[in-house]
Amino acid sequence: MGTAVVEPGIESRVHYLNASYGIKSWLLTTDHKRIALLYLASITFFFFVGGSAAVLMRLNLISPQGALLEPATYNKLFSMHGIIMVFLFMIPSIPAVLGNFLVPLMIGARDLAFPRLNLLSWYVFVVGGCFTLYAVIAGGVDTGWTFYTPLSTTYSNTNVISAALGVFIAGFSSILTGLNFVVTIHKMRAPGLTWFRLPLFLWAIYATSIIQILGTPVLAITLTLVALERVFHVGVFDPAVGGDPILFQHLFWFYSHPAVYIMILPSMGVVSELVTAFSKKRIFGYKFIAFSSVAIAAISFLVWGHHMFVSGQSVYAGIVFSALSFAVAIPSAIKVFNWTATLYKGSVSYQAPMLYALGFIGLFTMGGLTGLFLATLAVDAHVHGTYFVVAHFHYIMVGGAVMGYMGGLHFWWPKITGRMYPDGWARLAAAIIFIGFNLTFFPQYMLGYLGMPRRYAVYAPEFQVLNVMSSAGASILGVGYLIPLVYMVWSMRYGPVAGPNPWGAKGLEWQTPSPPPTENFEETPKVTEEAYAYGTEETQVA
Amino acid sequence: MWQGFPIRPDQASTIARGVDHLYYFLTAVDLFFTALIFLTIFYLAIKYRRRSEETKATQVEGNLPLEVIWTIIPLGICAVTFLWGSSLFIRNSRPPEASTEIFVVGKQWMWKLQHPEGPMEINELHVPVRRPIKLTMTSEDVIHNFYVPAFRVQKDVVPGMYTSIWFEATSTGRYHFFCNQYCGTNHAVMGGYVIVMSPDDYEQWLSGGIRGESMASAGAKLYEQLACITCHGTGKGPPFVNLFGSQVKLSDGTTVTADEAYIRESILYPSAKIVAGYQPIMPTYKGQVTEEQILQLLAYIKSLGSGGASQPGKPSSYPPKLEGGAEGGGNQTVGGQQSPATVPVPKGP
Amino acid sequence: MWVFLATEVMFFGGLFTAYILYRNFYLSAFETGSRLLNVKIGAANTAVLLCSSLTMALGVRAAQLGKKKLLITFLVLTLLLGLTFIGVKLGLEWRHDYLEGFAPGVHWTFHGTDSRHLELFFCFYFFLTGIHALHMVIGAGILTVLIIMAGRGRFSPQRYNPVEVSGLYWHFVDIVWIFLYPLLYLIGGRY
Amino acid sequence: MVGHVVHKRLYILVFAALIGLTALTTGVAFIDLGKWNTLAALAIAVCKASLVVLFFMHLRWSSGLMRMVLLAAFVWFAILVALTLSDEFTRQWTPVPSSWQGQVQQQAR
Repeated sequence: MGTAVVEPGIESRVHYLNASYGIKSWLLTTDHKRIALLYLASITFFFFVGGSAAVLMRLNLISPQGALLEPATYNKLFSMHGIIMVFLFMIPSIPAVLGNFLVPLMIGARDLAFPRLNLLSWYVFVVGGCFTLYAVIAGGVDTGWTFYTPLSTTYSNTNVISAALGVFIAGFSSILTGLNFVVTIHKMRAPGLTWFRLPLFLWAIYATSIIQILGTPVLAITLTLVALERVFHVGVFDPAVGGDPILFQHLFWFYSHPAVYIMILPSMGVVSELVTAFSKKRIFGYKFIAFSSVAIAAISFLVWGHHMFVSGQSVYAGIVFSALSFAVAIPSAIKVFNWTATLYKGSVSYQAPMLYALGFIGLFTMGGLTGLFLATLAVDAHVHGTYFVVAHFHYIMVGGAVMGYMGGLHFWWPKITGRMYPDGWARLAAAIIFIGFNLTFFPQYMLGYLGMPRRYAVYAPEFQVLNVMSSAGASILGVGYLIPLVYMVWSMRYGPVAGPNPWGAKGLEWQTPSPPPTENFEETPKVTEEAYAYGTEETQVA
Repeated sequence: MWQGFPIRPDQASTIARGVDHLYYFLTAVDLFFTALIFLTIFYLAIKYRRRSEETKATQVEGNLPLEVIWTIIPLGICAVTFLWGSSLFIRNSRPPEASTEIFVVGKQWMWKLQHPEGPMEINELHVPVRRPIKLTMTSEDVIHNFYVPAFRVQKDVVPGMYTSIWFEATSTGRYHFFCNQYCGTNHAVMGGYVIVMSPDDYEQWLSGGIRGESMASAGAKLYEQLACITCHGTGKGPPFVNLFGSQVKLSDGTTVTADEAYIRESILYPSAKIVAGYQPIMPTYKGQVTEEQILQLLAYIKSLGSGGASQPGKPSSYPPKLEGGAEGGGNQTVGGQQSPATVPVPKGP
Repeated sequence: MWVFLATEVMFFGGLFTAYILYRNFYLSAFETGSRLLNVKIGAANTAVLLCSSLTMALGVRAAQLGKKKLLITFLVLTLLLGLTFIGVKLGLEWRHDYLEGFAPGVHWTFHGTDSRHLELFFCFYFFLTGIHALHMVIGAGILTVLIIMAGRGRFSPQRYNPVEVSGLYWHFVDIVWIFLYPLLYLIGGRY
Repeated sequence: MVGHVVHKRLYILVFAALIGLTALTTGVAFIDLGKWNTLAALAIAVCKASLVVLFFMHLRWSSGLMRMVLLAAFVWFAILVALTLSDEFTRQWTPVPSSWQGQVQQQAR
């Protein structure tokens, strides 16, 4: 395994990676697979930038007085961590990398509906990223990723405008990607691929795209208003002219709560693929999982007020939003139960992607259930804004969405590069991440109920024990994320050749060589069976 | 509670116990389902592990009754939790009628807390045990949040509007309070202690030390200093007696309730709402009065009697006849407490 | 394209939500503000924009029928009408409002009753019309490209999709104005 | 891919109707109808927008999918407005009291 063997199968054949060479062939490509790799490179960069901010923060919180940072620096770090992780890593992660790579492959198409628009959206993303990075380098932003007014409009002396502009621009990239996916899934499915034969990953991506299209513009206009208010010193959220700062929160969360589902839904799609492939079994309750994705996307727009239970929002609106928030728990529960049931009577194997998938189900269950605490008005009135919230959304976003992303990346890595990564290392990394994650964030639930507010650079001494535990976990988690970076890069060159279908999985993407040729399929495939038709016949190997 | 490794903050208010019970219930639900999912996954994953490459899965497509069951059960649990949580929240949101009102002003990065009897505190709040306290809060700059974990209460403190929370402490002691809405550089140190004292200690604390004048009398002084008296005491402007809580007829035909927000607006932006029968001649006091002074003026106006409370269920109309309300001042109540200072009621010249 | 228009609906939707909210809070100020705008220019501009929508629709029709000259004529007409609208809006109205001192934050000289809520109204006025004008400018750019492409004979009855899609965009911008006109100019009443 | 070609006269007719409605809405603004002014202005705007969408934008001849997209956009807009206003307009309400007595007072006012 350790030696570099040049297999004839991979080097002699023309595929999308060796079809042309040179920087230009990458930067001007309209091939969805290459664009996916461009995204992969950029978001990996942002992931480690955001991650290092998190490491510094956790280090600082080892001591109640703040071990190494000034409060102002700490504030900038958590703002940067939030902005980068949410807008430049999580939101583009699965849709823009795995989605870009897989949507055409899974539906048997040559490319997305608008290949040039796809490239444009990557450039837009990079420009947005640059504005954000500029804001960081030029001295940072200290408003938190939430940009609450009037702190962001009037009182902060930092680079709010360029950060807001960065998020605004990256948002447009997200809109364009979503638009591309919706049109592609509608118009370009291979003959025979009906809606109920679609892989569940595509259902999830479709639901995600709807959120991106309908939610993101509201965030865009809101941040525009914030920027204009900063420039002209008068605007619609300014209490001095009768404006309402709480209106900002409404508009912000109208996008930013559904944004959580932009992150988690595609991950759920990935998990549906993984659980079936590694238990060699059809999914349990296909239609329930498919429709629950759409239901989650729709309901996600009705619940944003649960971020505002103690913000001065009216009690009646609080009750309405609380009820609607509970409603979103149902489709999520349905998904978890169905995945678990899929294992029943299966033939389960434990390669790394499956470990990530099982990790996802466990952590998402915990994250989702603690969401009930926050939807419950009386309890939220105590834990709102504390570390309980921090723990909850990290369980969803990191324990859920990132686990799914890592699982998907490992699962399709052989398809993307044509080579296998070392499975032993990958399993080890998955285990380390799972343990490190729980050590980092479980103590934060307890901190939250004890009443430690979030975004604190220094804290009361009674919270120290749990904070030290959390910081210790974070160091394990950090190592866990570095291992894949190393072996993934290594495998790109030295990994053993994977072959078209190393997992024996179903789905159109496995019926073409790895890496796929530029045009994806020699001829347009015809679909004659349901998704996940495991057990009907032996998987055909091209 | 385990010493040194607590799982919940002190239960120091009447609200705390109820919130904790709901929390324990949710934790139990949580543990149950987490264990259920984890154990099921472990069981299935081990029982059906691939023993050899030849192992075939048995295909199961789905099961409608099962789907229905695991839709209904979470639905039921959610419904119960929702009803429990909401009813508790509604109860916890409504201060008792006889609450003592304390005014809170947040600014970057300190808390100013003003007792109706006069004393003003910074980052410290002394309250008597077993008496309902209502905090009426506003901010001078950005959004803050007043959070006392031991009491299980918090609320954002928003510039340009008044929000309120209430609590009734159940045991004496020192309890941390925090700013819980990120508010800029020194957000993390914007906190302090609520000191809950026995009624006797509290009285002693009130009478000893630096004793400022009561809010209402400070407001009365302002009323003369700022020359409010020249119009509002003479009939050129609407009088204040029995104003608070009454219905005010405006020049555009609508009516508003004279609450804190209305009075604050009328001081800062007099032309926003014009009382029927008066000219819009009042200049703005924006920039001339601080939030605390507004609160003092409010306390003064409240001390002149409240239209809503004077005749429960049958609110007095406003503006009242001038000659009728002259006796309104003096021993009126501020938020259910005897106002210690006798406030002179200004009469027209 | 329709999907993109859905995005645009939400983009303006955010602003409209804020507008509706404040209009209900500060009704009288918003009515005063609306009366300060010049309804004649507003009405005339509405007519200009509707005209341009008609020429755009006729342009799409010409493209469908493959009439190249007619297509170019209509596209140029649309562009000219669009530019007229922008010119009147920015050159005449904005300048006038600015000189009168109705530009919040930049040049604000009004000190009457309820000045600050009026300021809020004018914030909305400038934001809404400004973002609409920005869309018009983008539309004008697209039209210019279309005219050049049409001049080179790029369109035929088989291939006129860009014209149709741009037409949709142009009509959408028109629709936004159809709502802005009454909301900004008429809501206060003119009696 | 020639779509539906609409007769020129129909366009002109629609245009005439649009101009007519503009004149109408401007005219109505000069008559005092109280609350109905706003309603009339908005109703006319909706009529005009529908005309543009149906005829100029060819929605009348488009597939159901386009209609769904448009419908979705407006439903989402309605959600945004409705739920935001549900907070802002109920903020002054006091919560339901334990004794219900305050509620009576509230209504009496």
